[in-house]
Amino acid sequence: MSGAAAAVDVGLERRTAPRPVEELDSVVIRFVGDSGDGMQLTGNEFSRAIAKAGHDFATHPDYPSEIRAPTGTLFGVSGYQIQFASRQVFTSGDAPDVLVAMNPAALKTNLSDVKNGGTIIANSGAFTDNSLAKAGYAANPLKDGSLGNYRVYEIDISGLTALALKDSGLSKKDVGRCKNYYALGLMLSLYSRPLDKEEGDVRKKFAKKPQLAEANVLALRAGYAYVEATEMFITSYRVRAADIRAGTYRSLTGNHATALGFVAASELSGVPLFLGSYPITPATDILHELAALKHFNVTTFQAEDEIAGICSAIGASYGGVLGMTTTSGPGMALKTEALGLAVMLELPLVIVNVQRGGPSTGLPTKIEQSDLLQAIYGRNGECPLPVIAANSPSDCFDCAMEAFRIAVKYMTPVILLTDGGIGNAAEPWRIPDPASLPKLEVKFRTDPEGYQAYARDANLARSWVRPGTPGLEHRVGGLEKDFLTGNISQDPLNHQRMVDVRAAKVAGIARDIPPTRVEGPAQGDLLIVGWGSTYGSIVQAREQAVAEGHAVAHVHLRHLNPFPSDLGDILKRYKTVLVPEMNLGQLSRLLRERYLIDVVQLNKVQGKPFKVSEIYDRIIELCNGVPKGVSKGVSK
Amino acid sequence: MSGAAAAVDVGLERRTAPRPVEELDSVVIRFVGDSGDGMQLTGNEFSRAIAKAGHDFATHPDYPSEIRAPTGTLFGVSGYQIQFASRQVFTSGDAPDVLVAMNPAALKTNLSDVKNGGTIIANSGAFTDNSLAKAGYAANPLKDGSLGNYRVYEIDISGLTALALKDSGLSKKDVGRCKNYYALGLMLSLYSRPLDKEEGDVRKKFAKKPQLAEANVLALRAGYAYVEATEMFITSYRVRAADIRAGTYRSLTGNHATALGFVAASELSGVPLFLGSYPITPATDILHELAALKHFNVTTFQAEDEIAGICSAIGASYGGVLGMTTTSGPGMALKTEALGLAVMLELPLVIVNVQRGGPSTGLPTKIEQSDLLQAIYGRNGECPLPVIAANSPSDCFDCAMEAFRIAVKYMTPVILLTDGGIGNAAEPWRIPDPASLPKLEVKFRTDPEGYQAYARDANLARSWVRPGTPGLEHRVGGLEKDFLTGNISQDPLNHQRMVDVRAAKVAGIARDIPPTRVEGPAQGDLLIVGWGSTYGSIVQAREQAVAEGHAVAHVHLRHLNPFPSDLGDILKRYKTVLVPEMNLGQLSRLLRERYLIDVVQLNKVQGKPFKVSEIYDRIIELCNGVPKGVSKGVSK
Amino acid sequence: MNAAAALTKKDFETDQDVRWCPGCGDYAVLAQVQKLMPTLGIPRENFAFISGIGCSSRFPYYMETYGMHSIHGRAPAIASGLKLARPELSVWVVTGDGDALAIGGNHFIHAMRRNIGLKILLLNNRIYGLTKGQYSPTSLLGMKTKSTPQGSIDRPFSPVAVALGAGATFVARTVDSDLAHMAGVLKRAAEHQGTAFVEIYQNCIVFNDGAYDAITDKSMRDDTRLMLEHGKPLLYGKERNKGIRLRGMEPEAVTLGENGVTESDLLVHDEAAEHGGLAFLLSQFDVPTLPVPLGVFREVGAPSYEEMNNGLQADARERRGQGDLASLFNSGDTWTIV
Amino acid sequence: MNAAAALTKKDFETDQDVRWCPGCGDYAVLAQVQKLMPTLGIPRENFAFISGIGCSSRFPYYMETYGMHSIHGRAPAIASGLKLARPELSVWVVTGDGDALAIGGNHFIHAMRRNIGLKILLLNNRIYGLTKGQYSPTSLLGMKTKSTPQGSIDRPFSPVAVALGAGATFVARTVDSDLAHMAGVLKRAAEHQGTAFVEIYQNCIVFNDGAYDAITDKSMRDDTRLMLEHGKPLLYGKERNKGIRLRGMEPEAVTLGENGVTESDLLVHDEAAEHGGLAFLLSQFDVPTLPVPLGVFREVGAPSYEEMNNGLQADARERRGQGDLASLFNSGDTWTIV
Ligand SMILES: Cc1ncc(C[n+]2csc(CCOP(=O)(O)OP(=O)(O)O)c2C)c(N)n1
Ligand SMILES: Cc1ncc(C[n+]2csc(CCOP(=O)(O)OP(=O)(O)O)c2C)c(N)n1
Ligand code: SF4
Ligand code: SF4
Ligand SMILES: [Mg+2]
Ligand SMILES: [Mg+2]
Repeated sequence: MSGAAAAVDVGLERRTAPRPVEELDSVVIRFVGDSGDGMQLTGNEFSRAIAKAGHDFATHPDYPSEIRAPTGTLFGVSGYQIQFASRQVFTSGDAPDVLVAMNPAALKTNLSDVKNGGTIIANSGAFTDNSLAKAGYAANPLKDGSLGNYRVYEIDISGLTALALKDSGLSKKDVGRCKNYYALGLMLSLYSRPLDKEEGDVRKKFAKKPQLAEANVLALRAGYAYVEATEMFITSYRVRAADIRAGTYRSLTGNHATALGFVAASELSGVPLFLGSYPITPATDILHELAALKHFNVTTFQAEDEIAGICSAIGASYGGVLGMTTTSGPGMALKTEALGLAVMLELPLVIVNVQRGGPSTGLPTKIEQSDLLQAIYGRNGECPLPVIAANSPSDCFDCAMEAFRIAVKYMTPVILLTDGGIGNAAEPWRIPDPASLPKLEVKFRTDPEGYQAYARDANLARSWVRPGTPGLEHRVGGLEKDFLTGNISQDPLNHQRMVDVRAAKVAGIARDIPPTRVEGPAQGDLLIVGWGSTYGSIVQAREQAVAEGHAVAHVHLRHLNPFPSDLGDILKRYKTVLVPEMNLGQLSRLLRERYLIDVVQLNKVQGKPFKVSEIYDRIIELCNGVPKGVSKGVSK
Repeated sequence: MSGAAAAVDVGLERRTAPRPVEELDSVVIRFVGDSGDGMQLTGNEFSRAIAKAGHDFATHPDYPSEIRAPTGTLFGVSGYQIQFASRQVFTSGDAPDVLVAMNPAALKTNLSDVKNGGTIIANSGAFTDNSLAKAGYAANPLKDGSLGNYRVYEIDISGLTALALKDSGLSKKDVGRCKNYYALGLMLSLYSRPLDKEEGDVRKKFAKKPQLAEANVLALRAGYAYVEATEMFITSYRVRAADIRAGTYRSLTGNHATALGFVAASELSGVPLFLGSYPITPATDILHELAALKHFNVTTFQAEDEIAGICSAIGASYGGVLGMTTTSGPGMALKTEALGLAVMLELPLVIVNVQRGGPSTGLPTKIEQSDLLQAIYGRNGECPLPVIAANSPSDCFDCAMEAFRIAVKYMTPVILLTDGGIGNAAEPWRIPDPASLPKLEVKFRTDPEGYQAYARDANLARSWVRPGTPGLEHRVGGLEKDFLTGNISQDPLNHQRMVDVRAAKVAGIARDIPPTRVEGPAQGDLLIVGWGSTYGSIVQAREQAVAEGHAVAHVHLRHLNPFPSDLGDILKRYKTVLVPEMNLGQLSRLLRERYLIDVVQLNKVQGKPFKVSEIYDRIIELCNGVPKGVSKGVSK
Repeated sequence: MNAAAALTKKDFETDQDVRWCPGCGDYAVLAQVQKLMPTLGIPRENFAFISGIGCSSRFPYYMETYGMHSIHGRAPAIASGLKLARPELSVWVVTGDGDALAIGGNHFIHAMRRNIGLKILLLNNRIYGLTKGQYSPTSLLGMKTKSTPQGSIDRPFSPVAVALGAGATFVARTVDSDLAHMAGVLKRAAEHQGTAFVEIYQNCIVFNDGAYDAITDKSMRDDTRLMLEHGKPLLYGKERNKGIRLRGMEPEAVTLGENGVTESDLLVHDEAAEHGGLAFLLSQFDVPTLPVPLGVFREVGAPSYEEMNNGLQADARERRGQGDLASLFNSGDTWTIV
Repeated sequence: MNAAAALTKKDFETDQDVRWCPGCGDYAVLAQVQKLMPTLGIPRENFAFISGIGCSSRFPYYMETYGMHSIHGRAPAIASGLKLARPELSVWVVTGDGDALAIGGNHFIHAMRRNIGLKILLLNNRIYGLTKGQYSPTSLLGMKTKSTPQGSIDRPFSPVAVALGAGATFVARTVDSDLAHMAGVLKRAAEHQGTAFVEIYQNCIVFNDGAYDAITDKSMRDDTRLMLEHGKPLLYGKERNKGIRLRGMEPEAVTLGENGVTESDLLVHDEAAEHGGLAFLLSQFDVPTLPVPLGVFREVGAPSYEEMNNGLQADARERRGQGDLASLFNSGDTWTIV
């Protein structure tokens, strides 16, 4: 069905003949509508259903920074994209195969992303003159032939939902709110998912509002039935279950995973967790998650600002608990003075920066990874500290534990970088057996004999003492301190020694980093080096290139300061090093400086993740010998 | 006279035979005593006298962070070093030829710095059992032969001052306070400076306390006469006047020069100056200086904290005046969020960081240059801004003007780095004719026709509009903004474009930097690259090496971001590049990263400036072929 | 645009879409401020609106004046610099309860103590709106929010009390739903010399709907709010038969006619009381025990910061003459080499 | 060291040289605090002293307890984290007028409102000592300092008023030169549940010598200071014949016996007054018109923050059982792949 489909307005008569089911390898679906249309909910519910079907999937929510923008406006459009497949999935997909557009503004702002020849399911009931005007459409795109390149299904979702709920007794407004469940039903049916589980979930979710629960179930069923009943869709689709490692799974966003990782660190070490934080998008969910876990040894403190957030965590760490703070870019800037104190105090502390679009307030709800150099260099004085980064939602869990492992072993603040993409996106998480998690040993010093506050162990870490321990009373502070006693010292050579030892301690962590995993050939023409949330796009781009016979390797760095000790050698084994980053080349700078090698940059700073194709294209160019000196960005 | 001199207690009988006068090329004198002994005053007065004699000189005050430490303690010692010479002087000297020690603690903490065979003038009256004990001396070093390597003059400065003032009617405490003038008189006489000018100055300084004025004049005369009257000093010394460029001079510290530079920028542009600042050592003097200049178009605002300091300056800049803020390391950390805003707003703004010893509170009164990478990278997001650094006290004047020139021409915040060494040290400043200063043109837009808040000129600068201008009402902010209108924009490609244009604007300043001055051969074996206050030591070390026949070149960078466009070429013309820095190698990192060349680091982080010899030694090692890969620090 | 007299509300509206949730209390405040502007006799180009970050802080985008949407909490500091640099401008700060009293608390109290000529409008919805519903420093004890799933344990600030404690010279409170009252209070604020602080109770329909129902609901508000009028006794109630009496230093709600209470027993409002004790007492009033005061708590005269700063500059010039670079350079000890 | 009973002042002295100027008021405070510690029945290892930056903030180095000399202005925030993490510790904050009220103003007011169990001693010398003499937020109008060569134009805070405005539950003031009074006030602070704030007038002999002469000079201090005693009338003067009377809501200094004034006309001090109006009035008193109050302005009971936080955790455990990782991991929607 090409071109605009004829308007259809069918009831719910049941069709008898079974429809053919087409098997697909993977599908990318994007739900878009007004912020008030419940697209995030629809997307979430859909992915849960997909997950239970044994698919791998990855999602990308994209919402405006306005809380609830006026209906129908272009800036008020909220979206949720999911890719699911019969194989491993690493990104939410470059271009949607299917766009579910709940109104004209949503269609307008998202159309250009849709795959050529892709499918558009449009809520035709919302394409009124008024809303077309708000979206800046001179003519109805469903009618004017402008969608010729797509398969368009017009369904009056608003109207059909109202029809289904006409006896529900709900107000018009409430009925309007049910249309996202109609859309969900539609898609579940189209992708051959059963309805019964979902109905149960709806009833659970709206347990306190049974009338609404029933209405949503009705809408869901109506949408589901619509596909079965009408002739609009010639086929349904089925994506085979992925070949996924056995285990129990749940769907987890990166922020949720980060929170769980910290709780795990606390439980495994037996040391309570303290979060001091000030809300900021897109980091706040970590605070929300932890605030709800007070039955663990967890204290959350919503501080008056970011400075108090980190300072309270420093106080807690001095008190002998796992102190941590969470924030994003501008908040990170405010914490840099206190970070310096933490480096001087040599106390364990974890700082999570869920990066967002910068500079300044920038694009708070958009994705970027441009705080790397700030993490490494953004403090006064020689002030080194370890920096690690997570590469996917579920990797956040592991990185949170790794951050505390380093923090307590080396008595140092550790910065963990994630980003808004990872933080809000969900993917299946294979639930680990707590007993299988790495041990996290914490030893507090209690022996007064020979205690010197700044005496160090083999890792150059000083000892951790809990106030309340008799005989170990001592003072710490931000002034330079004596190498052993920790008393204030202005001695020139002592200062040199302390500056050197703080640097050596952090550099020494490299000994503790496992050998770098190289995907692909151990040497050759092209190595891609990435960090953070570009992981999925790079993996898929490399796989495509490899499938086409190119020899391409990939290293994805978790440890950004210090770098793994084998990194320099690895880099030298390839003729070309390609570094894709969602910034202007921050990792590139570090690699150039540390290893004196040139790298090919691929930079994108658009508030959006890399498309697989953008990286793939660059790989192919490099494999085909386009001069590597031409560092460039994408889609300018 | 070697070994401890016999104790002398002579009156003031006048000797008749004239004493021989020895001519010297240069002398380094260090005055040391209790914080309360007035050593800074003595040093200052001495340097004024020296200056008027037509010498070139450089000073280095070094005082404890305590306000007034208990008398006699080691940590309470305050010092002031001056080098003056018959040729150009660039540093306060490596090792004192003469140490004037007012008490045992001062001797103890400074002795190791004195040149082998140097002179020690000790206030023997202060070497009491009590004060020896406080300084941790088991025996009196003046008596136990431990000073065998020095020429020691014991003079009971305390006692002789008391003697001279016995009829003054002053309290014992006040008499005690006059002994620094006795010491001053002594040194003026020894170095053949006339007394009359100094007497006038004392009377002016103490105009409000005439009794004290007369007492200080008496003490001064007594000290002066002591040298003339006794046989203790066999010779007096004279340093020939330096061959200095004709002109009128004054002695100026770097902080004072910075303040004058900003006032000059304001007067030359006709735009008022606004300083929003929060006190912090060693930057506060800039605030003090400007606060006293309200008869210019100067407003100073002592804000509640560093954040309010920079924010008030941003507000003032938006208001169409030259907004600026001054601070040091920890305060800089606090300003980084607002710096991001200033980058987004594209308003002129100057931020002075008078660097001090870090990290954290570190060594507040000590010298270091470890905030360079923070200046360049220490903000969230891609947030580029120009960074320049001054290399001497009087260079601060020029750099202050340069900072505002860039700020208004490119509509950007500019960071000016100086340090505590430069800030507090004095040197002669050749007073310029205001008419000879570079013009500073500022144009405010007043024409509403076609105004777009973010439209750019050839330098990629947007226009500056003063609120109050009819028809140009507009809003600015920290969210990403449309390329032309400045309205909020979440458009992906617009964000990329804005990130790129902000980077291009700052990079483009390189076109505006004069060709780099290379001292020495234009190519060859060794190039020294420095920045900031290491200037003097590098110049003198190079001169020494050159005098010995080595071919060594020197580039001193004022512009650190962007680098001068010819720098890459220059670096490639030398086999070895040596980078001395008072940090762990921050400029080195930048050079490696930008130009992919290896450099030899020479790092010192001891709260003290480089000695000329430390740099000289490294030069000679490199000239003699010690492997350059061995980057190393000094005196570990 | 120059003729202030000819201006209308429309002249203060921008071409930007207003991006608050439908039904948000911020709309009413915007409309009142836009209405007020043309009545002040100030040319449009002499207004500047400075805000921080928050839903409420989007305000400047909608005012066709000079303006800045700055960073979270810092608006008073930025506005102070602007006002000092350009005292002739009319500088307004629009802020939220989080922006002003969480991250921005320090600049807020310092603006109050300095008495700098800023008009500060705090849109207090007792919640962080923009970050989607965490509790704020004005959220009530026990309030369940995303970051306090078991209820808040933070005692809330009274913004009026904080301002008074910091030495504010003008402090008032109004509510988004009472347009006439808001108009009056805003006008008074505009006319004050020095810092004028206005707390505006503002309903956040999404995250804290109904926070002010007790004093805005028509059926009860007469019994729950106390409209302050200078020189008038503290009277309230549908029948205007309730009032506030002092017992020692403690306030007490009484009913006229009961136990012999008459109007003369009631406290009389005095905005100008030098020591501000009454204003402070009023700042502690809250339902259910006492009615919520609306109106001007305090207005006292004091020289403004910018006026005093001008004075310093004038003084300096009088004593030393307008600064001259050559003589500045040549001051102090100089010597000449020939 | 464990037996708290056996401790003496000496046990709280460190081996570090005390680095204040000879004659600095800080010494007296240090001595009093070291004397107080052994009397509190708390093991030495359970004390922690947290400070910011400033002369006064060197305090922890001289206390043989746990301690931290942190960064400028942030001590209340750090101490709050410590107290929340370890409620059983006795956590003291030592700060200066710049540290607490300039850069640290925000943390200061938030500590007050939260009523967290910190003892905050503010050594107010009305100057920045450590940075060598700039004016502070408590410096008097017109004061000439290095940064205000023509005299300050900033109206000073009353720290007591700021604390009250922020909702403090314990607020007191004492002076370095009156050791007995200081001892009493510090003891009261130590015993208070929740945030206890003590302003200590402290003489900086170098940069602001004599700032408190009016109330410390023996020849006049009885006429210039008002010693607060709960439940007692506000009486002062060498002959104890002066007092404070209320006129409307304004305080007035009166002499007993003149114009028929008797003791019963005087205001009676009430630390526990619920609405704090009296405490606020007192915070506005200053020479020469009114005497300077010393003592406890306000002490009211309220649950401490750490207590309430403990309550949340206990509640959560009661409802959900002690947290268990396996069930946490497996909560929500899960599915199993075999
Ligand atoms: C430095 C910094 N920290 C945190 C944030 C996130 N943030 C933005 S607005 C806000 C609070 C908004 O609350 P309020 O001031 O009450 O305004 P409202 O949205 O309720 O009008 C927060 C925490 C930020 N933008 N910048
Ligand atoms: C972030 C930061 N800003 C500024 C300073 C400099 N500084 C140190 S102490 C101080 C003020 C001290 O005044 P106060 O708190 O009154 O203490 P006092 O020295 O008078 O006891 C300042 C401005 C600093 N150390 N850190
Ligand atoms: S979230 Fe609340 S405060 Fe923000 S715009 Fe919506 S209703 Fe208004
Ligand atoms: S400067 Fe003042 S406050 Fe600081 S130690 Fe000296 S006397 Fe005390
Ligand atoms: Mg709010
Ligand atoms: Mg002070």
